[in-house]
Amino acid sequence: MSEAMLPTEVVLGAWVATGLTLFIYSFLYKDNPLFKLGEHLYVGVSIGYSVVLVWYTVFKRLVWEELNRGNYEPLVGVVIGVLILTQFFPKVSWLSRIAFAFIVGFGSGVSIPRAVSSYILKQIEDTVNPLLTMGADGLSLGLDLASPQSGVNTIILLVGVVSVLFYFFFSVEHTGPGMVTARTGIYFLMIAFGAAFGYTVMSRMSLLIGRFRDLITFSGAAYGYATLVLLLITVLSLAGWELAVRLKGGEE
Amino acid sequence: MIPASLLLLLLIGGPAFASPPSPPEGIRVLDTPNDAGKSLSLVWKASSSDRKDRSVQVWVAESPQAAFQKVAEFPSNSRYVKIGDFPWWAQPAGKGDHYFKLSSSQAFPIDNGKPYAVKLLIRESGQEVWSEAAEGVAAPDYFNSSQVNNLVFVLAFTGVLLASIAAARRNPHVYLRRIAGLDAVEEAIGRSTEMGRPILYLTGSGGMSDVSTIAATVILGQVAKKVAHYETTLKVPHRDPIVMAVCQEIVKEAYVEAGRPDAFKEDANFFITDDQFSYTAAVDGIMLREKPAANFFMGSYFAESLLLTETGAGTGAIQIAGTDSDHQLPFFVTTCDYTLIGEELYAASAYLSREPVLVGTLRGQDFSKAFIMGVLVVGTVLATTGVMLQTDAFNYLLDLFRDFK
Amino acid sequence: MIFLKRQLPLAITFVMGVAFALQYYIPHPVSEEAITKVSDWMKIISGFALVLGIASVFHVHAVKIRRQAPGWGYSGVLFAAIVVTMVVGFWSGGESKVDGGQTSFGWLYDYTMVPLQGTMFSILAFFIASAAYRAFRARSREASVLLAAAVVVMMGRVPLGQFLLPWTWDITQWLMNVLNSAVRRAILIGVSMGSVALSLKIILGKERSYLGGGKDQ
Amino acid sequence: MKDFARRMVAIDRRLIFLLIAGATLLPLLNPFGLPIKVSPEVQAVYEYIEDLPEGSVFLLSFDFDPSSKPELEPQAVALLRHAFRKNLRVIGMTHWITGTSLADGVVATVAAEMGKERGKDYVFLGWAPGGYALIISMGQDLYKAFPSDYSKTPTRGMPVLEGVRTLRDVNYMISLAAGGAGIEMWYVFGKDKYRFEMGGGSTGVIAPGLYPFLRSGQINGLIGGLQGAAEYETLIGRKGMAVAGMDAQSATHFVIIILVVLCNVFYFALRGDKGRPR
Repeated sequence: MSEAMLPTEVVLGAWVATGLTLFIYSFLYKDNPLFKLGEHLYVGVSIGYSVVLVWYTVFKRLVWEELNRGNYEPLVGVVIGVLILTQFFPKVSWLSRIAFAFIVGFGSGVSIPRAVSSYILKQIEDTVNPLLTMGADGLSLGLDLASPQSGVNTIILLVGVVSVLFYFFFSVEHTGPGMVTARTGIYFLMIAFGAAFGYTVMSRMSLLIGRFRDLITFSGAAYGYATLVLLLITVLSLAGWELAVRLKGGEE
Repeated sequence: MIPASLLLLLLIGGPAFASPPSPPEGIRVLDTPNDAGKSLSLVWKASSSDRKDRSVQVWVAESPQAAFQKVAEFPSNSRYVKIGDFPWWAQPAGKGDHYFKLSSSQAFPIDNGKPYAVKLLIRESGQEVWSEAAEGVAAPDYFNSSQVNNLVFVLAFTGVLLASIAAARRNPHVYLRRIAGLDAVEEAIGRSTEMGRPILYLTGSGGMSDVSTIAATVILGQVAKKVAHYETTLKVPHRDPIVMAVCQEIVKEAYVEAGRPDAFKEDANFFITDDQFSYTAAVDGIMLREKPAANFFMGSYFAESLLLTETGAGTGAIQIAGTDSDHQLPFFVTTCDYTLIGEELYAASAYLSREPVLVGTLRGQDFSKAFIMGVLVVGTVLATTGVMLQTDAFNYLLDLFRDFK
Repeated sequence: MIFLKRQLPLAITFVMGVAFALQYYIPHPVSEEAITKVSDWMKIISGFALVLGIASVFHVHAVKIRRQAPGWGYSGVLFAAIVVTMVVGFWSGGESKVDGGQTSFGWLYDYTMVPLQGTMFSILAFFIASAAYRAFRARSREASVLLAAAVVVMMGRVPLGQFLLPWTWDITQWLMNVLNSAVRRAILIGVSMGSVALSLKIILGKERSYLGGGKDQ
Repeated sequence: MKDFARRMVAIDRRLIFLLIAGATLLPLLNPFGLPIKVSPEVQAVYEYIEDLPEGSVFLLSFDFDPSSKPELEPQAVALLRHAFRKNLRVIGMTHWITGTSLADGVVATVAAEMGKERGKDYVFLGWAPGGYALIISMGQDLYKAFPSDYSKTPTRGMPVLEGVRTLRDVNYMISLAAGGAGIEMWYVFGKDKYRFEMGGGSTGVIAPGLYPFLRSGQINGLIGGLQGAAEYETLIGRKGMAVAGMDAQSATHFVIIILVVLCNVFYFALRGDKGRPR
């Protein structure tokens, strides 16, 4: 770590960031005021940030500047947008329905053919594949598990897709051959959930690693040992809060 | 007409080698089908002498008399039409022909409604030969015929859906299979009664516009009815005031239907807070203090799911979950005794409520699912048979379920 | 009035829905232009929709403060955070950087929002660990399969696992590309049919919950 | 045995919190540097960029916010380093409003490190509302969708955008996604219609759901989570944040696996003791 002096705002920023990080982590001890403070700050700053960006990007760039350029088309969007806001005025709130009708109608219409194309037909297309391939030495069934496109994997994929679809099929009882298919489906589902589970663990651990890396950086001398000092302060405040709660005889 | 300079070039470069390459045959210039215009399609016959080191250049001009301009070059054994490129009902060229799409570019803009002339130049080891010139006009189209299968699918699905909703209106008690998790509901309530402990029911983090929240409130109604019957305590902590108001009505109605309006308590539904982790901490507190014998988690969940079910598992409660939040499903499956997975949650609400639109939609989707399962199995068999018999005949059927642009 | 309040929205939904579903099949420039125009309006409308969301958060917390409901102080903190961020944002002209230098808006973003958002979800790492120890039980055959697959994937996706048991890498690859793909594809088809069905019902007026449960329905 | 198991199950969970904190912290302070194996999904993205000719247009959409920064920032950095090294023209943007400054910072930092110039070698367009509607308008006219870039410079006439009018002129596009408004949306409303080649990078949480699209060729490659980023860093031969984090990742995974095993050992030891009959 370089011992060069860092600009004041960077050091200050490191202290604020570290403090907020530790506030949130204090939830690990239990739900407490420091955590709630951090949580509400988080929501507040996000909202404030979005407001500023929406102002400059939407109202200034897409509306105001276009109007100044003599292009009045954005006014249609503005009018419908204003209709949405009538929600706040009970007398005319029904006007917002016209706006929702516009948005929802457009969204539904646009999505139908596209969902059929990308999520249904395309997926069927890629599942329906010949199991055998014609090579130089005649017909063969690819037995290579490592190649996702091999014949044996095509069969497994087909069995998986059909059995899981069948599991979510509610018009027949799961008995006889139906039961076998549904059981197959549920095991396929469980394996996929297991994979999702593993990936989610991976993801959460990565986030933790990212935060710890920052905390380690900010514990250096260049940042005035921010992490260490603030950790102490956080622990002491939690202890103080705990004491105060007990003295008051209140229960958490 | 070949420009003079090129002719000169040909004369100088040409005679040093033996037999010159043969010119491409059957060249046609078409308006590119199913597009927004400003593009032409070139089709020409494949030749047995196509190979990698023989190249094809595409030259184009505003008329056969104008100066031609080179716009593309590629090896002569590429750009074949393959199965799957075009559906059989909208094929600009036969299988094995060459196909090249010439789009408007800055180098050579193409306008709609104007004729353009195209020629091909074949080159191999310094020898060159020109094809005949062909003409074509670009135009925009009003219907993309290669997507007609998509449209048919949408229309057929609409028909099935409407028909099954209408059928469900006439008879909402059509057959739907039992759902395993629902059988456990009775068991859980019975056990709570035996142990004299309350039942905790959560409706998830969604608002009233969320399909899964609606399903959760429908199931709550059924649970409340049984609770009223057994005289157990029900606790429903909320994150959304509107959902709370709706649930209050539902629970009250359930008690009336069960013939126990006197046993209904206003405070069964109560609001905690709208923020995620504080709500979770509060519900965890309830679990630890009151030790409910059964916990229900229905509706949509985010990261809080794990915190809730882990605490519940610790208190030894029977836990039944139902959610369509697929990212949380793995956690529910491992920490709960029964889990309604995804669509099972909707099915459960249709099963219990017998609401015609819900039942009809479920049936309609089932019909379509059965159809798709059939297509997958039959399609695979046909595709395999096609390979065995070395025939493309089955593509007339298989193309119907491919996604074309 | 009934027409304006009920029929008109349904009619608009129907017309918009049918028109833009058909638009997909029409490659003509006129249809392209239509969808682009409406998309441009949608961009502006989404801006207003964001305002709606923000305003409802405002409303909830304003009520809390007015009634001095428990924890209303935190709502005050939230308000203060919104106001401070907005003031700083407008003062910096909405820019986080000017000529390579950070503005105070950029500072606020880098040192409050980034750590807060980042930390919020990283606490789940701890809860996963605790749940792993206390709740992830093989209580049924299905759960055992799930846990076994999870353990293999957790091994196969990190260098230590690949180093100790190299086969976990191959199994993970196969599991993700074949078994997982199959299930995800089936779910995708099922869920898409559900969403197409919902869209169709909305367009045909069989599903009206998006219009809100207003009093005059 | 049962007594021991009962006591072990009842330990304070904060001890486990400390354990996981330790497993993260120690390898970060003392890395042991295990080799990283590259999966074909990541290799595919790398090779596609590697084969692009100089000056090709590369669109990178930062569809995430700071809550996924530790996973997706290393991916973005590695991809940008590769793209700049190949002298591609880079266009950055985001669909996630709260991720805008973060994305801008990443692009600017990597560009400065590689000696690239804003407006000439790369541009960051910033955020615009609309989600899928934004993609549709970009497909028709990029300059109307983004009249100016994030630093308020007009986009029209920018050297980096020369010859780029719509999404059709993009050679390769990657969406780094943390949720729904990402890879799938880009495919359905962008690639499907405007025919550019597309790859994906995602958080671990959503990666498994993207495999069907990978199989069917709807995306040509997939970088999943921090591990994916580490693989990419290995491919471009510049180890960075992701590779440095992989030891901690390994350690935490092993702690979780051991905890799951212990949990089940105790569960089976105690079964039928006080648990419900099943």
